[in-house]
Amino acid sequence: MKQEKTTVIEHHNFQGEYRILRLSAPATGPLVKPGQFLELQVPRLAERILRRPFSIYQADESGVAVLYKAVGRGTEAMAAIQVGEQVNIIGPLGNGYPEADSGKTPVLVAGGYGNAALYILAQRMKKKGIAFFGGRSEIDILLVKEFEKLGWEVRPTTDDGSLGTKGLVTAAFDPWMNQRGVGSGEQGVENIELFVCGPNPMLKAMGDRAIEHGFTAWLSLDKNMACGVGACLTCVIKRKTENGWEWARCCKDGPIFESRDIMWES
Amino acid sequence: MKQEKTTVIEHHNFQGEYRILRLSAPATGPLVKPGQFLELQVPRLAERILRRPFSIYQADESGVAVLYKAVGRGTEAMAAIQVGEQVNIIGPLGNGYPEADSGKTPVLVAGGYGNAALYILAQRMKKKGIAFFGGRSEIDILLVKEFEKLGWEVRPTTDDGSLGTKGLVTAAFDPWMNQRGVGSGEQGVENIELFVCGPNPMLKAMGDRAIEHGFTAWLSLDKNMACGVGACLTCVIKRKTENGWEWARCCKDGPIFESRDIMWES
Amino acid sequence: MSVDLKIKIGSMVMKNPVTVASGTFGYGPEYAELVDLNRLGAITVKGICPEEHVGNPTPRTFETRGGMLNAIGLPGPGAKGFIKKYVPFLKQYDTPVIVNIWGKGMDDYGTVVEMLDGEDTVSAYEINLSCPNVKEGGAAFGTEVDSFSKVVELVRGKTQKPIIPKLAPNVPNIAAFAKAAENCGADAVSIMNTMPAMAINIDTLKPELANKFGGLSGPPIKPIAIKLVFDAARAISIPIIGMGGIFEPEDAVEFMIAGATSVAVGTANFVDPGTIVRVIDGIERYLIEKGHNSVADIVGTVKI
Amino acid sequence: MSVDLKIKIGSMVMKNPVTVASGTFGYGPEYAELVDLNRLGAITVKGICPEEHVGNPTPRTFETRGGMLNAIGLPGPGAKGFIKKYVPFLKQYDTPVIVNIWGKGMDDYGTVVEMLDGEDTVSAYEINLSCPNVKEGGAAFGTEVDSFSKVVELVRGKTQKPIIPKLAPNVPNIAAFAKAAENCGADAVSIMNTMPAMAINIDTLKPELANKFGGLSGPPIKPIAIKLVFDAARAISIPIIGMGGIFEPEDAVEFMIAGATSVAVGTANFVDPGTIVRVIDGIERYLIEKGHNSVADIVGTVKI
Ligand SMILES: Cc1cc2nc3c(=O)[nH]c(=O)nc-3n(C[C@H](O)[C@H](O)[C@H](O)COP(=O)(O)OP(=O)(O)OC[C@H]3O[C@@H](n4cnc5c(N)ncnc54)[C@H](O)[C@@H]3O)c2cc1C
Ligand SMILES: Cc1cc2nc3c(=O)[nH]c(=O)nc-3n(C[C@H](O)[C@H](O)[C@H](O)COP(=O)(O)OP(=O)(O)OC[C@H]3O[C@@H](n4cnc5c(N)ncnc54)[C@H](O)[C@@H]3O)c2cc1C
Ligand SMILES: Cc1cc2nc3c(=O)[nH]c(=O)nc-3n(C[C@H](O)[C@H](O)[C@H](O)COP(=O)(O)O)c2cc1C
Ligand SMILES: Cc1cc2nc3c(=O)[nH]c(=O)nc-3n(C[C@H](O)[C@H](O)[C@H](O)COP(=O)(O)O)c2cc1C
Ligand code: FES
Ligand code: FES
Repeated sequence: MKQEKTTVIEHHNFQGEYRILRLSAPATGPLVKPGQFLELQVPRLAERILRRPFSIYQADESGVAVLYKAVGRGTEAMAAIQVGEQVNIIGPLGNGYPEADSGKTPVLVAGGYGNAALYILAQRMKKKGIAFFGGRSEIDILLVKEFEKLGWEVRPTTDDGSLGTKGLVTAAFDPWMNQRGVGSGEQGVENIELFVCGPNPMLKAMGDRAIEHGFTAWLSLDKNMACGVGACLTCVIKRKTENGWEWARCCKDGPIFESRDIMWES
Repeated sequence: MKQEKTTVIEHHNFQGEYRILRLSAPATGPLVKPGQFLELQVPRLAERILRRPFSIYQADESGVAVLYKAVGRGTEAMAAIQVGEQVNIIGPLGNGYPEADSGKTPVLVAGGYGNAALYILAQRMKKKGIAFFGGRSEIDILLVKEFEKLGWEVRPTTDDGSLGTKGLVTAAFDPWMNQRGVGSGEQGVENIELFVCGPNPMLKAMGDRAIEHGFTAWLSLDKNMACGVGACLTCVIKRKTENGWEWARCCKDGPIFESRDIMWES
Repeated sequence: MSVDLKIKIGSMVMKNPVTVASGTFGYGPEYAELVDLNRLGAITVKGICPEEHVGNPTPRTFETRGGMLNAIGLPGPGAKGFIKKYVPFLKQYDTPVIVNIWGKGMDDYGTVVEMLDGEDTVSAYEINLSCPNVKEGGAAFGTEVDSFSKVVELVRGKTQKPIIPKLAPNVPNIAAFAKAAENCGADAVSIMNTMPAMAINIDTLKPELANKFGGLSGPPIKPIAIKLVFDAARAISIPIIGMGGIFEPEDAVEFMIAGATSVAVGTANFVDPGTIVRVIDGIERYLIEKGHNSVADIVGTVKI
Repeated sequence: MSVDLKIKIGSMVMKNPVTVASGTFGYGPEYAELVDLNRLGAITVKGICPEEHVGNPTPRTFETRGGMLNAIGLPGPGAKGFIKKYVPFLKQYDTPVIVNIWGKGMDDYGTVVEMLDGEDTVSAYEINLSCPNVKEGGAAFGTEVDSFSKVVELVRGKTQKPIIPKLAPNVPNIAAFAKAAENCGADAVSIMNTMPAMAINIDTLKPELANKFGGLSGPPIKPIAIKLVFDAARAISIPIIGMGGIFEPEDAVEFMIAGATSVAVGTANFVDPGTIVRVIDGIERYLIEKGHNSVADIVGTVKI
């Protein structure tokens, strides 16, 4: 974890309302594990003071990149960030995804900016598998070619059917999962390992399936944050313990949790 | 008085730390009298909400211009204003200078941005006279050629002697005043009319001389403001009345006051 | 679709729920070139006491992060001066006038009402019991339930017009003051006055205000005001005029959902005189969008 | 030129006047990778009560204009948990530790001190009598002088270490609480806790915080805090730890000129963890620039 004054190297529209921001960050870049995130201080963010958390989309020795969508005040103000200007970040933060189990088939499931968060994971995983990407429309399905270039099979779904299967991500995932069946050895569903990043209902849907069918699902939780480092106790979720539950901080103990550990609140 | 969403036509360095901002403001421009001012809402002024007051440096049917110096948070943030962007103004505000007395010799006395405030007055006055401009250094003496082009005689003074007489503006004004003498008819000092705009000590020095020697001096007072329209009672000064004094609002009852009306506070 | 923006404060009918915060809009004429005074639900004028009052020395205001401090000190023309200088102007408009009143001592509150009550143009009184910027007593009345109640009773005895005590924010139990106001026959309460505050210049070591202290207003205090309105609303059934940092229509709607029947735009007038009309239009738009017919449909609807 | 940044709170020596506001810096380890804990004057940890406490449901914070609301609800490991999980870590540093304590009832305040007092690592207690976010009582203690005094006396009876009651801002008479603290043997007071506040979502009609209310912190409250520190400083002669919206060194200096001997950085940690060190260095620079030798030279020097 570093606090670094970075310089903007690249900043441009990517697709639809998604933008890519690349930062020269030699202190932070080398430390990054897939699934970790940054707390970014938005320059010229009028009337609001807190940092905004973003998954790390790419990282190397020289820096990091995030892929973000303008959804509100902060992310809209980010559009004005210029190449060459300074951006203050804290990162990498959070636990990140664990090493993939080499005996299992890795499966990525993502929605929205979740694709971005999983890209660096996909890059660094030795074994390639299958990726289910959901979105409202074609414009919300990101990076298909990039994942394919890495050797992943991509199965998109869209709410409006403009790309891939029509429906939620489960509309593509469930048939695939059912086809594999339970208890069929290497091919069986208990032998897949899910890496999921997306909106909470998607996380929960995938977590429920994991528990029901006995496979592993690593879920990246998205909770509003204030400090991002574990100090303020804003971003807590209920994590199961032997006798009940305890609060776990998404920013520090997460954002990645295994589906069996999470106690979903209604 | 109008509130107008103006468009920036021109914005550039003028001299030293002084900048010129020209706005397309067809509702406001035609109403302007010399000595009036604007309340300008600084775009992207982080953490501060109030408008900033600026004398109107130029005005015509199509708009207005201000000449300003970066001295703090607001005026520094103004540097980032781009040609083409929107700037919200309220103006023209204040009483402005009265019609000059055609029987008298007009004399302008200014310091700092005061030159700018007097420029539109000089332009519109039929009779031309003499102008005393004071500043710290050569770089602070603005618009000399422009005033000369209008037919005014300009006598600069600088604290460091880099231009004109060395010293305060009084170092040039006093000898000139004394030379005219009292009671010498058309040439006498009681026959001059001063229009002064500058820092308070300069205003007071000129006001004192006006009272002592029996000439008229119109002083443009600079008091911190909040509303600019006379509602909040922030910008008050003591104005003499028959029995004592009353508060007068610089933004509404001023900013121009005759020297005899002002009760200076220590 | 049409919605009814009308509300009532006692016998005073406001064509919409939006007024201005006393002291931020002068006596009416100051903003008349920029704001159509006929659009307002009511005009609330700056504080008036029986006699002319000179107020504080300058500097009287200071800008802080996101807001401002003021210690104007209630200068004003007194009741007679107000009637002479401003009533003829205010008469021209089809908008009720709320006169904010204050006193150096208890008796003044009665005296000023006696002096003003004959004027038809005066539609209601807002009783300032909470100005942090005058030494004479205003502030003390507002933070002790007993003296607070005495003033409200005194004013109640002097007029049939609606009376609206304005509550101080620096108390742990705003509900007690709201309840006391209701019990003493008030027609509504205003919440909130500015928050006692201070700023010091670290070079001169002097307070930034000549009066040393002042009141904080503007966006910084909105979340404090929302809480106070909410607390008071649960204790009383008379209307609340909510204020504190209203800059956008959404702020006004938030106050109403918290329990305010009416709202006042204050510091925002200095920033954008168009705020009042924007807020009125925005409330209407919100009601339409959410399918409501009247202001009452949203007042106090916070789900807890 | 060299200046002495050292200050004392009772028997506790701080190498500089800067600590952190309880609840904004965890228990120490959270920021240890970003901030050199040896630089701090003291580490103030999040509120601890005798037993483990679960705190409030989420959302627990909400961003407002220029600041934030929180209703964390004092979750924590309890006294035993704190000793086990955090004392070994805190021992490594050459920085005194102030433990912020609270209780669901009066007795808890005594109990938690009894449980912690044997630990050398615990240098002082800050007594939270003013948390707006727990139903159990904290807040009530802080707004009535009698119950406030009882708690302070109780704690005083249990320890020789410095005790520092933390005062609530939503009272009209902070000086009375400061004086009561001094009379009951407190070594210092902390001013201020967050300001009770609320925000409501106008689409869902639900409060933005699960707890409904929360406390406002950050830049919006600074002018309020400066006034409270000033008022308290004129009433007492024990030191004050000033806090509320300190983001820049100049803010800290302003608190000290108003009367604070020590200052705490709170919400600013979330925005820029470098704030603490920047504030320490900035205070030193200010003292040098103004030709002072020690912190005491500027404390309470406001010219009024
Ligand atoms: C660990 C983590 C990783 C993230 N990674 C990315 C990423 O890679 N790319 C990306 O585009 N976004 C990402 N986000 C979400 C991003 O942080 C929010 O979009 C951003 O904070 C919104 O800020 P804003 O000021 O634009 O929105 P605001 O004006 O604050 O809010 C706008 C809307 O977004 C909602 N919102 C605000 N914060 C969040 C949040 N954390 N989660 C869900 N909804 C929120 C608000 O409730 C509101 O409805 C991530 C969030 C977390 C917690
Ligand atoms: C009627 C009037 C006309 C003016 N005309 C011009 C003009 O034509 N050109 C120009 O450059 N400036 C003019 N000014 C001054 C201008 O308004 C201030 O420079 C500006 O408000 C400073 O804002 P800031 O945010 O940059 O400074 P701040 O950060 O607010 O303050 C910086 C410093 O300037 C001081 N300051 C702030 N406001 C004023 C003020 N009104 N008068 C004196 N000192 C102040 C502060 O006390 C502080 O020391 C005028 C002021 C008035 C009242
Ligand atoms: C410059 C100024 C002057 C004020 N004068 C008065 C006054 O005369 N009487 C009064 O009751 N309140 C007065 N107030 C308080 C406001 O009416 C209002 O309660 C407060 O400013 C909060 O609203 P706001 O945040 O929208 O400004 C004044 C406020 C300001 C900023
Ligand atoms: C997230 C958060 C948690 C807090 N928790 C505590 C706490 O446990 N005990 C306490 O006495 N104060 C607590 N506070 C109050 C702070 O210690 C401090 O008094 C207040 O935030 C004002 O300072 P600031 O504006 O610098 O944040 C908390 C504040 C915040 C923002
Ligand atoms: S955001 Fe502060 S603990 Fe997670
Ligand atoms: S600035 Fe408000 S009255 Fe002059």
